[in-house]
Amino acid sequence: MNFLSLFVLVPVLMMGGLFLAKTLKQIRVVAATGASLLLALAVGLVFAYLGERAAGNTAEMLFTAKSLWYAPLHIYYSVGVDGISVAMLLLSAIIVFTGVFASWSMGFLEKEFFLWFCLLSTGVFGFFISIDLFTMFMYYEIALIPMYLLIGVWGSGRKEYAAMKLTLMLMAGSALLLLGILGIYFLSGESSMNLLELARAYIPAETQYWLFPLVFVGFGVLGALFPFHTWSPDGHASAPTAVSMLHAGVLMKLGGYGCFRVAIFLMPEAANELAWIFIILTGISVVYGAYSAIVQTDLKYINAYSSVSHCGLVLFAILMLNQTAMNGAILQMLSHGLMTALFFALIGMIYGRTHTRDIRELGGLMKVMPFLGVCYVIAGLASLGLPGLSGFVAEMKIFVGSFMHADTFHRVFTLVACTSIVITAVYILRVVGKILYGTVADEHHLTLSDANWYERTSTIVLILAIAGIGLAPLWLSDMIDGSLLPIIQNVKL
Amino acid sequence: MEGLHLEYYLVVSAIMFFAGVYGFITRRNLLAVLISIELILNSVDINFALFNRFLFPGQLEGFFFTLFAIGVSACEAAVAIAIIINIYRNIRNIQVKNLQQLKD
Amino acid sequence: MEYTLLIVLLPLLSFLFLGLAGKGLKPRVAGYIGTIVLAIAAGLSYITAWHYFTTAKVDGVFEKWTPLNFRWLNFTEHLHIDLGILLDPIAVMMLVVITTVSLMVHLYSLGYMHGERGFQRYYAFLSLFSFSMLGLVVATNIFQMYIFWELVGVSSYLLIGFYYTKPEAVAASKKAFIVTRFADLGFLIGILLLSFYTGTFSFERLTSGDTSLFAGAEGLSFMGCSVMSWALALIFMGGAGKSAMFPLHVWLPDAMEGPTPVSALIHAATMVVAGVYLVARLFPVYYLEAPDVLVLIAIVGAVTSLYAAIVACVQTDIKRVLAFSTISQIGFMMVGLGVSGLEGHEGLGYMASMFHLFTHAMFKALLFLGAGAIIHAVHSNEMTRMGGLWKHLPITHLTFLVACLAIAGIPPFSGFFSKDEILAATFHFNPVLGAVMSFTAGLTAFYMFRLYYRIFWNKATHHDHAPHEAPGSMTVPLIFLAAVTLVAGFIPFGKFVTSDSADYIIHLDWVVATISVAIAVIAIGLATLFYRKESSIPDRLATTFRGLHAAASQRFYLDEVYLFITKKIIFNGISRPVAWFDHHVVDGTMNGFATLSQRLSGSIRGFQSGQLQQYVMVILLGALLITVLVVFI
Amino acid sequence: MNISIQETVFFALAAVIGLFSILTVTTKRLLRSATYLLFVLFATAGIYFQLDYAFLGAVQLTIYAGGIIILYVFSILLTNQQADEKLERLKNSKVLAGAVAAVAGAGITLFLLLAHPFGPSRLASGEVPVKAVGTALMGTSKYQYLLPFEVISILLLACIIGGIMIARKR
Repeated sequence: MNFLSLFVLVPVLMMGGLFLAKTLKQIRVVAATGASLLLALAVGLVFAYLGERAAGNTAEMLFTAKSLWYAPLHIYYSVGVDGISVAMLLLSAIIVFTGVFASWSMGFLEKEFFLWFCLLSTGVFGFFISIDLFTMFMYYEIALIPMYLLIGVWGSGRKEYAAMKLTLMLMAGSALLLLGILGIYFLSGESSMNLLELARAYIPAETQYWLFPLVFVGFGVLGALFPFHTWSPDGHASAPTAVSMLHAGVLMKLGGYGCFRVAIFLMPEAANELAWIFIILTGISVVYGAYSAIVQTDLKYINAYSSVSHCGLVLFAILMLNQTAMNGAILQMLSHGLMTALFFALIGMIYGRTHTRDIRELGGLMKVMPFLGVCYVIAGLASLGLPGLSGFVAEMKIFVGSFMHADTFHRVFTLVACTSIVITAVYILRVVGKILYGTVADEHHLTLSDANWYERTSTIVLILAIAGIGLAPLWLSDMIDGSLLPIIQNVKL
Repeated sequence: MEGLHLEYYLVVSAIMFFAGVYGFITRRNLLAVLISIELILNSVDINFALFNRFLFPGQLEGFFFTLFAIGVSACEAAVAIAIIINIYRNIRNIQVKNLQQLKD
Repeated sequence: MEYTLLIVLLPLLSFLFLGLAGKGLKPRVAGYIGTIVLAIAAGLSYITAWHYFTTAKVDGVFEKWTPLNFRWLNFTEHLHIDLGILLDPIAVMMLVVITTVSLMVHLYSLGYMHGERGFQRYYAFLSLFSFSMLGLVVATNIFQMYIFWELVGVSSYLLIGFYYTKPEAVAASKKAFIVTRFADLGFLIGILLLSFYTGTFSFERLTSGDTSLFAGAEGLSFMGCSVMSWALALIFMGGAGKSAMFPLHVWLPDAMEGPTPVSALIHAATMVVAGVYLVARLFPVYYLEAPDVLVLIAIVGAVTSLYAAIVACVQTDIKRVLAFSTISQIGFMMVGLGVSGLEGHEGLGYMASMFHLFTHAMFKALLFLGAGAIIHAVHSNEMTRMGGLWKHLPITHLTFLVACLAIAGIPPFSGFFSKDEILAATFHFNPVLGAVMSFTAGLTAFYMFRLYYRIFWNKATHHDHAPHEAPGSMTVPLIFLAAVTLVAGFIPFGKFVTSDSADYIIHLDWVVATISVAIAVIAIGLATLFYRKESSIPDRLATTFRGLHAAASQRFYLDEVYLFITKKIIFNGISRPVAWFDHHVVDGTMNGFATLSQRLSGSIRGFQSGQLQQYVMVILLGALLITVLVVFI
Repeated sequence: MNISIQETVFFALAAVIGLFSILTVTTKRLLRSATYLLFVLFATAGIYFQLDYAFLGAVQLTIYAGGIIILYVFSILLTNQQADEKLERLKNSKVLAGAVAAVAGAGITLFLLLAHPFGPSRLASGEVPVKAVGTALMGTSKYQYLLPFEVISILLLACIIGGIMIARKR
């Protein structure tokens, strides 16, 4: 029994526990215990990983284990982690943890909600620990399906439409992905689904040229690649708080991680040749998302478009194919995951009190709920890249790394992407100014209460994580750097 | 009798058959459709008798087949008309396009 | 020298403590904590300065000390952000200036902000600002500077928006942040360019005069200017944003919505000179790699300075007058840098600029704090609500007068010495520019005395209850700063801060000095004539030059231009179409796909109509087709 | 050209069948349609007689022409308020499609029929005796049809019961 499998096992056990749970209290206890266990596991994993590396273990993946589960296609359940997956696991654990607290008082069907929520977590964790292409894909699908129900049942607004749209677009993406994966499997000549073995195999360049776009777009849909991002604003806006958090915080990262782990790692030649197309698309994403966010009036839409912009930056940096930018991309995934989760948590809390997300109907909330207000400002500052918070570190790594690209085209696009920092400031400050400052817009809001203990727990954990990355980024960036080397070497063939 | 070949008769029955087919496809009244079916059946009956008479004059298979087919068509007509009348009683209409309840 | 770390860290700790635990503290206690921490930091800065400037020079120059430098973030093996402390003459000077002014402001705020809601928050923000500003000036590399640059921007944002229930304050804070953020974009791109070609962020390496560092950018040009010029011009853009250079100055007058002590600290003495400091920091690079940018800096400085001086003459809000005066004075500093050379006597402009930075910080802080005392007394910012205050506020009056004389350039007040040297350097560089700057100096004297007279003399306004002098916590800083302003001019500045760190012997250029003093005196005379007593001359002048007056009081419509750009172009011109595009085209396409497949399935569904006749038809056709295929093929 | 009486009769029957078949399916009035069908059935009986299948002809006349058509006429009268009500006009495209399908089908079938060599096909002469028909119906050995006869009778019974069940008033 591999210690990584616990990440999948714990959510499954949680589901069992939830199934048995009778009262709301029991449900909460199970959920909170499981989530804390996951967080503890993730933190433990970070230390174990760093310990192994410090002890001189230079294997590409640590803590590996595998067992065959479908022989005809050589599909293994094989797990293993490197610095990047460790970072992503930590992120997921934090967000699952805070997500549980953010959905503490769901109001109805708590048991079912947490059941689906756990299934979603299973998929997410499974995805990050897998190094088998097919198993990875399977977990990816496991993560997608619960989303439909979570949004469709517990969502708000046009939830059916949003859930349908999200599921269909992501499914379309995964159809492309499946094609790509099968293509890789059959055309690599290596009868293996193992990522590491596939990376060593040589896929002919002509084959790569058509496989790469399939895989990249397939994952890119989830990473909000322009023009396949439209599921994200509607989906995020309609989803319940914890689902928005998990979705924007972790699930969208699956896209970035997949692009990086599968598309770039396995098909370096195509990545080198075709990157420019996607750089244009992601460059557009970055600026376009930011501009779109300026005129939105729904808090969640603003945040969703800002996610488009920030996630665009992730893919943008990955495509620069150099170590600094890729490192920045991974950091940006972490950073964006944390701060967007914080945003959605806060929006959910504000919405839960005021019953509106329209910024025209909100105002002066700082006075009414100072704790939430301050947290919102912090989240906003993180989002616009204030030094000392995680966004800055990631963005600077991306910009500096991308700008070091030898090609002028790439550098010019980097400058274009840079302009997003100004636009980001505009829409963040617009929202902060409108909803937090000024006079209270609606006198009913005057009597609203500030955050309670579970809301405080989730926001404080997220803020600590954001500030942690922002203040001491070196250990994290070094941990990631070590694991980037094989990919970089592959790309520089 | 010299001049009357099998083909002469077959042409007649073919015309009858396809007239029936045309009626079946284009008619919208159930009874009219049923009448078209009678045409089709009738043309087939003729063919049975023809082949028996021209090609195997010593035997009676075609003859009996025709006989039985007439019986069967009588049954068919009886049941079909019963159904049609029942439908008419329910919806006061026997246009095909109005009979959609079974579909949805 | 490790204790210099404390100068930076203490305010940070104070910020964290007040920010997290402030709510539980009594306001007074929070104020004391902030003030005491700052006092310690100031003490440490004085010790540092003493220590630094008394240590013997090596080869006739001050050494650069780097007591601390650790790696914070890696980019590549060679390129990494370090956080550390770099001490050289300007950094040490800035430490002194910042901690002094900040201490004064902390002290002053104890009285001024007394009883305000959010007192603890106010002190937390002040500490945050002090931390960021101190971190900025001791930065060892340009990226550290950028980091603290942003932090300074945020603290400024938070402090301007301190009265967050006031819509004007919120708008002003937003404007300040966004405008400077836009400038910072230039700064960032400049950094990217600079580091791309030189492979380093470190100030020490960049300013070492080693031209081989810039070999990579040799011969590269873009739109007629060399790449290095572009990089440095963009970096200057960052500086221009923070230092409110034309046309990026629009945020500063609005920033006066913040509490007055904040204006004194951030928007007069410290943060707004960050741009000047940045250029001074990179001065050798500018001088050696992009002299054309230096000319640009000089021109921008001159234009700003003249523009702001003109606008200041017609403003009626006393804080706005001071804000424009600040813009104008920073323009002077920029001009000083722009016209300077690097070595020996050529470096007059640099030295003068730094000197002016120093003296200006003191007297402008004094002016703002004085203005604060006045506002405190009459509860208004408008000149029309003042007049004849000299007998109610004697201490404020005297200290304010000292500051006015200093900024007008009357000897022996400190402003005279520093400004005079800038003028001298400018005349030396280009007489036309010198003339413009002299004229501006005259305007400065005029509008300052207009301000002075309209506050303290002119027609007394009736007040419900007689204005009274501010409490001790407010007057002590005023007196202290006035004292500094009186004596600062005699500091042998050339011994400490020069462009090449070697000694510079100041000798007054008597011609320039005489002319400028004469201009100042004339200007003051005019102001006396116009405003000493109530007089109709200003009104008549205003009607005569109606267009000019209206334009100037509307700040030459620059705000309207900005509003047009942001509202009409960015918001309505770009964002709305983009959002529309997203909603209708991109989303529409996706929905179109959905509708299309729905239609398609609808039409396929049509085949399964349940209509027997249709089935028969299809069966027949199929049978025919098969027959044809079997028979004829 | 010498046209025998047989041929004359055949052509007359063929003309009646062809004409009235088409009229049956094209006429607008349902009652007329049934009447034309009756003519076609009569002509068919004529063909049986010509083939010397007199018994078959008789059956055709009694069951079809006599029984089924009456049934049709009754049901038409029952279901139509006005018996001569015109049938609803169809869309031309559907009519055209049906016509094309029918004509194409007829064309192909006729082509195949005429191209196919049926070998020596002479109309055998001599009446089929009713006695032979009767024995064949009543026997159980080879070429005898008692079993189908019984099946048909049961079918008829089932139909009678079914018809009553379905059509009776509830």
